[in-house]
Amino acid sequence: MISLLLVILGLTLIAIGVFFDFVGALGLLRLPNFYTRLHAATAGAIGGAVVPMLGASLLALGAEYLGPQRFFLAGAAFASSILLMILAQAGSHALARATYISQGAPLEPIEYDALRERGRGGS
Amino acid sequence: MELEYLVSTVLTILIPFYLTSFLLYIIRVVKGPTLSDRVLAVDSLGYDLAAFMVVLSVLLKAPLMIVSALALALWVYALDIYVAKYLEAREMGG
Amino acid sequence: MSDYFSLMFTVVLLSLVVNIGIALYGIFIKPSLVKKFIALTIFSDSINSFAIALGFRRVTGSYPGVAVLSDVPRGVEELRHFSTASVDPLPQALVLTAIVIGLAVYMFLTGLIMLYYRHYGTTRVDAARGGSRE
Amino acid sequence: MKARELLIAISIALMVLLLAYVIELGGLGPLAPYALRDIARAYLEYVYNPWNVTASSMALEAVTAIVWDYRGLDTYFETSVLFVAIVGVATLYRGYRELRGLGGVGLSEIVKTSTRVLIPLILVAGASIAIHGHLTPGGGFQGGSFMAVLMVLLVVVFSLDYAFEKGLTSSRLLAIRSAGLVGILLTSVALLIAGVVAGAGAYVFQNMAREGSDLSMPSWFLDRPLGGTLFLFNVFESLAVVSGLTLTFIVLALRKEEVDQALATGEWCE
Amino acid sequence: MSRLLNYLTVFALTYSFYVVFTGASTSFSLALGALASAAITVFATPLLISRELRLADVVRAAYLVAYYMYYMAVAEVEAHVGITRTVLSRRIRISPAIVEVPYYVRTSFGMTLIAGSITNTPGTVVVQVDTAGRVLYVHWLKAVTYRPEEARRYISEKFEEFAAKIFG
Amino acid sequence: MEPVAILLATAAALLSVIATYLAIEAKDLLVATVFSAVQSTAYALMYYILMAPDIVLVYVPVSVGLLPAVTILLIKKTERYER
Amino acid sequence: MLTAALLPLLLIGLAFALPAISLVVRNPRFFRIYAVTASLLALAMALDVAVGVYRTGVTYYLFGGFRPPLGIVYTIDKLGAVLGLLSIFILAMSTIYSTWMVRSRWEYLYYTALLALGAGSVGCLYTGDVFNFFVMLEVLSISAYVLVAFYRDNPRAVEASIRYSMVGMVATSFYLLSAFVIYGSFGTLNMADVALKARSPLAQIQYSGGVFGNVILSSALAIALSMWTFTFKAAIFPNHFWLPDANPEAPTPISALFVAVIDLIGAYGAIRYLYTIFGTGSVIEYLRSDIMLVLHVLGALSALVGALLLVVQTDVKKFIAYSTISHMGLAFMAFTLGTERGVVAAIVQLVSNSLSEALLFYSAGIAIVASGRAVEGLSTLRRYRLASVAFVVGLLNLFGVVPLFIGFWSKVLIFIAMVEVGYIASALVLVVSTGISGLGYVRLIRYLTRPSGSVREDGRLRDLRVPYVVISVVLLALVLLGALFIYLPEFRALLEVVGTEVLDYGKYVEAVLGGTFK
Repeated sequence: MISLLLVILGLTLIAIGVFFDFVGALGLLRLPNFYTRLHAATAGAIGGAVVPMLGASLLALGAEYLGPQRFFLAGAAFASSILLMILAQAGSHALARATYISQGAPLEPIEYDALRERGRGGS
Repeated sequence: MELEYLVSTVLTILIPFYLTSFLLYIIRVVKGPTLSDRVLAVDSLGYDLAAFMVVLSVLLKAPLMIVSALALALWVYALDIYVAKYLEAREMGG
Repeated sequence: MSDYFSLMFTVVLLSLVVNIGIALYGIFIKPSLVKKFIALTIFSDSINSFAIALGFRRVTGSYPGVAVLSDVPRGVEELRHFSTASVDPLPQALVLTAIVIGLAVYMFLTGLIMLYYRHYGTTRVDAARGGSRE
Repeated sequence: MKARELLIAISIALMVLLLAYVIELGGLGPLAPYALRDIARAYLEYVYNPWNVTASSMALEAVTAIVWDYRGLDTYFETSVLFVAIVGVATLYRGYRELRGLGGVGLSEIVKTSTRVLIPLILVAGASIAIHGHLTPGGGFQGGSFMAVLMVLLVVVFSLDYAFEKGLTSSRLLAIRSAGLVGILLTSVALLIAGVVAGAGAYVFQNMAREGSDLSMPSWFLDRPLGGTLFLFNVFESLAVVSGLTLTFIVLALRKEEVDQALATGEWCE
Repeated sequence: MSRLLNYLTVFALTYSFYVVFTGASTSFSLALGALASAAITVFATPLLISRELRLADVVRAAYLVAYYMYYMAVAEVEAHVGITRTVLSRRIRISPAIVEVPYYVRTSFGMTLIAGSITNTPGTVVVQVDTAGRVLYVHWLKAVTYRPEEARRYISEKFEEFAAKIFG
Repeated sequence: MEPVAILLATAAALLSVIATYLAIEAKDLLVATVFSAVQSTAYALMYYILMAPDIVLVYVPVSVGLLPAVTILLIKKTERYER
Repeated sequence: MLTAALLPLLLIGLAFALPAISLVVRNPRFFRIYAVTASLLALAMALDVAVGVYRTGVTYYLFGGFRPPLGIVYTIDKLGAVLGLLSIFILAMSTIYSTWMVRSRWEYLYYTALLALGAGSVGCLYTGDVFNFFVMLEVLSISAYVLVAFYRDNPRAVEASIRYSMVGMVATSFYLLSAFVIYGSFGTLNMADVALKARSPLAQIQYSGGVFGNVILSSALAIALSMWTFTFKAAIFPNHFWLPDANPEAPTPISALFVAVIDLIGAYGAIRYLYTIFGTGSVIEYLRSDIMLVLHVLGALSALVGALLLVVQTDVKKFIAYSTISHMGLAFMAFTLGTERGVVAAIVQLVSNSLSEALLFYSAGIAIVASGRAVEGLSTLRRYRLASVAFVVGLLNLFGVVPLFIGFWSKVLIFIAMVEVGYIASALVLVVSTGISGLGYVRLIRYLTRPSGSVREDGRLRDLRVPYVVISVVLLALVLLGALFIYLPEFRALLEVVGTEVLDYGKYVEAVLGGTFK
């Protein structure tokens, strides 16, 4: 019973992941400039990768037919979801900062830029 | 057996959606327009591919393959850092 | 279904061949050394992919497994069963070796190209013919 | 010039067509067949086979067993190719000294701190890939390159200055690399030496007992198979790879001042 | 003594990650993993720890778990719903702005936790950080206000509560 | 499972062709590097479907983790645009 | 045979140790002594292997104790043993010569790559495994790239190394593809196993059953791909371009090694593939003659092209490099005749060519130190009598009109072999290319007789004992070979046995696979 619950929970999380994956991809296409696309990419990374990995780890715990190796799957999937949480934000931030400093992408549309006001854009 | 059937069915249904979103990512990679956009799209593609690989390993009943999915998720991130380092225009690697 | 499978598999292999062709074009025609370098990596990767495709096989009734025993076998029958349901491990081992060797050559090549740039101030191959400090 | 390019393009196209033709006609053997090549079946059936130890390497993973046992010689020389490449890069930039205080800043504080947290986690993941090389997919090179990417990231995210400060100097990396290589070398001839000492027959790269030789490496540790030399090879290889690749990257990433100073020695004499 | 505690903390972190990562249940894995973790701890601790640890760190670990739960269950869900609305609506309505968000934690770990949480919620991305002035510059997809303190209330107040408790 | 898997492998192979072409044709060498990373990712997926986890484990760190680093380093030390 | 197995392992192991030792020891003298000792040890081992092979026939070593198709096996027949001895001999000579020639604060790096080069070469010659051949080829190639770029301050050396390594990587990748093709359709990687199955596709070997695919097609593909690599390595006509770039820019001892260590592997691989593996009686017998013909024509072209370009060179090292291309072309022409005499002639040609090119480089090295690489600088050689004598002997040997030296006899052998088969046009090519290159050789000798110019101030010129020892040893070997060849029929028989064994694949297969037939 508990295994069925775990499996269903896992499948739900994976399905949610697919949905956010799609949202992220669509956002990446539709949003106007690099900085706004960053937000969609975050949705793709957290919703689209971390969540399904958590789901897969739950699923693996429940799916007994996978044999004794399923704990390995569950553990590795959970561990990689944790690592992804750390990596995704560092990557996005590094890319955003570098792009801002190098003016590698147009900032418009933007309504207010505190960084330029402070004159720290080049630092 | 029931459980296996359930899992396989649901996951198989999900695959086309994954493929669609990969296609969208790739369109962004090809379209650009700036380098950062491309890198960002490759990055997201890599993360989602990793998640997809995890799903596949459940689907193909090969739990041992999961570590290689993890490797992809980890090192697509490295591309971000390298490009960021390049763009910041300080000494690269130094 | 068998026809569909072999058709798809042929498409995979033909794409690899096309990749080899494109990469060779890049290696021989593009003047920039860095571009040649990138093409070289793609070229040898494509050749390695051939070997992986060689090692793949089909199993009646299910998908083939990884060439790893999931647990210590208790009898010879278990090994028999393992060998009927697993892909060919040898090409994988060969490709592993080939990838590492490729990496070694790329590393060295990178160092060389950097030195080339220092000597000639460009990464175009034909620029070197003009000569510089001797 | 144009004619030459056209010639090359045509010959490449011809080659592609020929290759495609050969593949189509089954020149690479039947692709994705149901049957397995006999030799592959032999590998799969002997990889962990206590009932026929003379052809077994007593590991659970076939690829690692082939890489380090059945075809250990290949891998030994593969490592040496990597080694020669590292020596080659060192040759190109011979004579550099690691300069401190060139003002490496690195990326932002957030990335730095995140990478700091990642260091032990990824290193231990790489170590686990190497340690379990004979049980699960992975092995010495996989683990080593896994860790090497982290080291490269470390150098990129912080700076070369920081790396030198924290002791990632090239001589130290070279020492670790050499230790790993010596380990590999010793492991490959360990049983041969033991055989010579004991007056028994033995082979180079021998792992378990073979035809004409009863010597054997341990095949079991606690509650899992150890695969004899495989485990040792994996550990040493991961050490050698991580230090070697890091060393190469550091040499390649040297800053302008350092390269200038290395090239200033001007020792070209013919 | 406190240095030893540092090493022990890193070892515990590394080893527990190892156990989760490998799903280790055999004594083979556990024993060799302990050895490997010890070696890595010796290498990594000087790089990792930037301050002295205190005994209260055990309590902090509990906070970290609680924070993770809250974060995944509340903050992420809200933000994801927001970005989904934006992306899937027929005409995209955004008001992007880069705003200042001050923070008050003292350690770089705490700052990273806040910044990471901000970046990881879709809708806000940290573009630049000023460690001297303790300000994060955040690209906000749907900016409501440009005033620093007010923006902090919208973006990072909840995160900072936890970050202050976890990393001081 | 077989038909789906082989379809995915085919998709990955076709993607790799596109990425290779773009990588060779791109004038901006950094963009070429990014495309070559895409090609590597596609190959990694293909290896994964062809049941070669060992190869993925060695190919991904080498091709996605190390080679872009080396290539970008090279571009940084030489020049960004192909002339 | 344990010596054969340990030889490459030992060489590369000693190379491994050098950078590690460099962390402790700084004295360059130590590294020189170390390298010389290592290479002499290798020479002794190679001699031991050759003697053993001549005593007992084809010998083998099972690595890891696995039966052949399962594990890697070293298979040494007389061809491999003779060529291995030759290349290790030249390696040892070059190492000794380097202790005089190469002056650098980082000599240990040079010696590391040098020892690895030797290991790669001898590994290629001894291995009995298709894939292991690739690995050894890469060891060989990458050390060669490193050594070509050793004078990194010379822009042309860097450029030559880049060209060489780029195309070299492509070439070895093609070889890799051919190895994969062989595995795909024969289901094995062992050379003897492939050789057997190429003859009788139904043969059942323990661990590897029958063939697995369209053998004819795949054999043709494998041969085509690997021949590309071998012609590249041997610098045969369309793929010869790297040699005149790379060879002259390498340090002189390495230039001397190129023929004996790298080009040799190309010729050896082609012989191994065309005779042992896909030789007479194999499934592609009818294609084989076409392939041989193509290679023959390519050999003829490169003999002519090499000879023509050689005449106009103004750089001594480039001159010798083009002469190499011409003579490798002749060797290819010889063994693609398909007869025993042709193979013997090719081997004699390889031996004579390797020795005399090495001799030329060693003696020209002194002139290069004294006055640079221009041809005019050769006149300074008159001050150093032994060197000038050696230089003239080397040229005459290459010219091949003086019946005292082995170079003459190798050309005679090739000529006879061609006439026997009825390839009159090829014989004509041989004569013409000899004539053309003769012009160049005579021109070079005339430079020697000119009054000598001024000599650079170089510390190395004060003490010439080391190069003199090397030159006299090689000179002695060359003269002795010629004398033995003329006066001792037994010696000729020794060489002819090699040809017989190459044509007889049965011994090779039986030695390795004997006892594993099901």
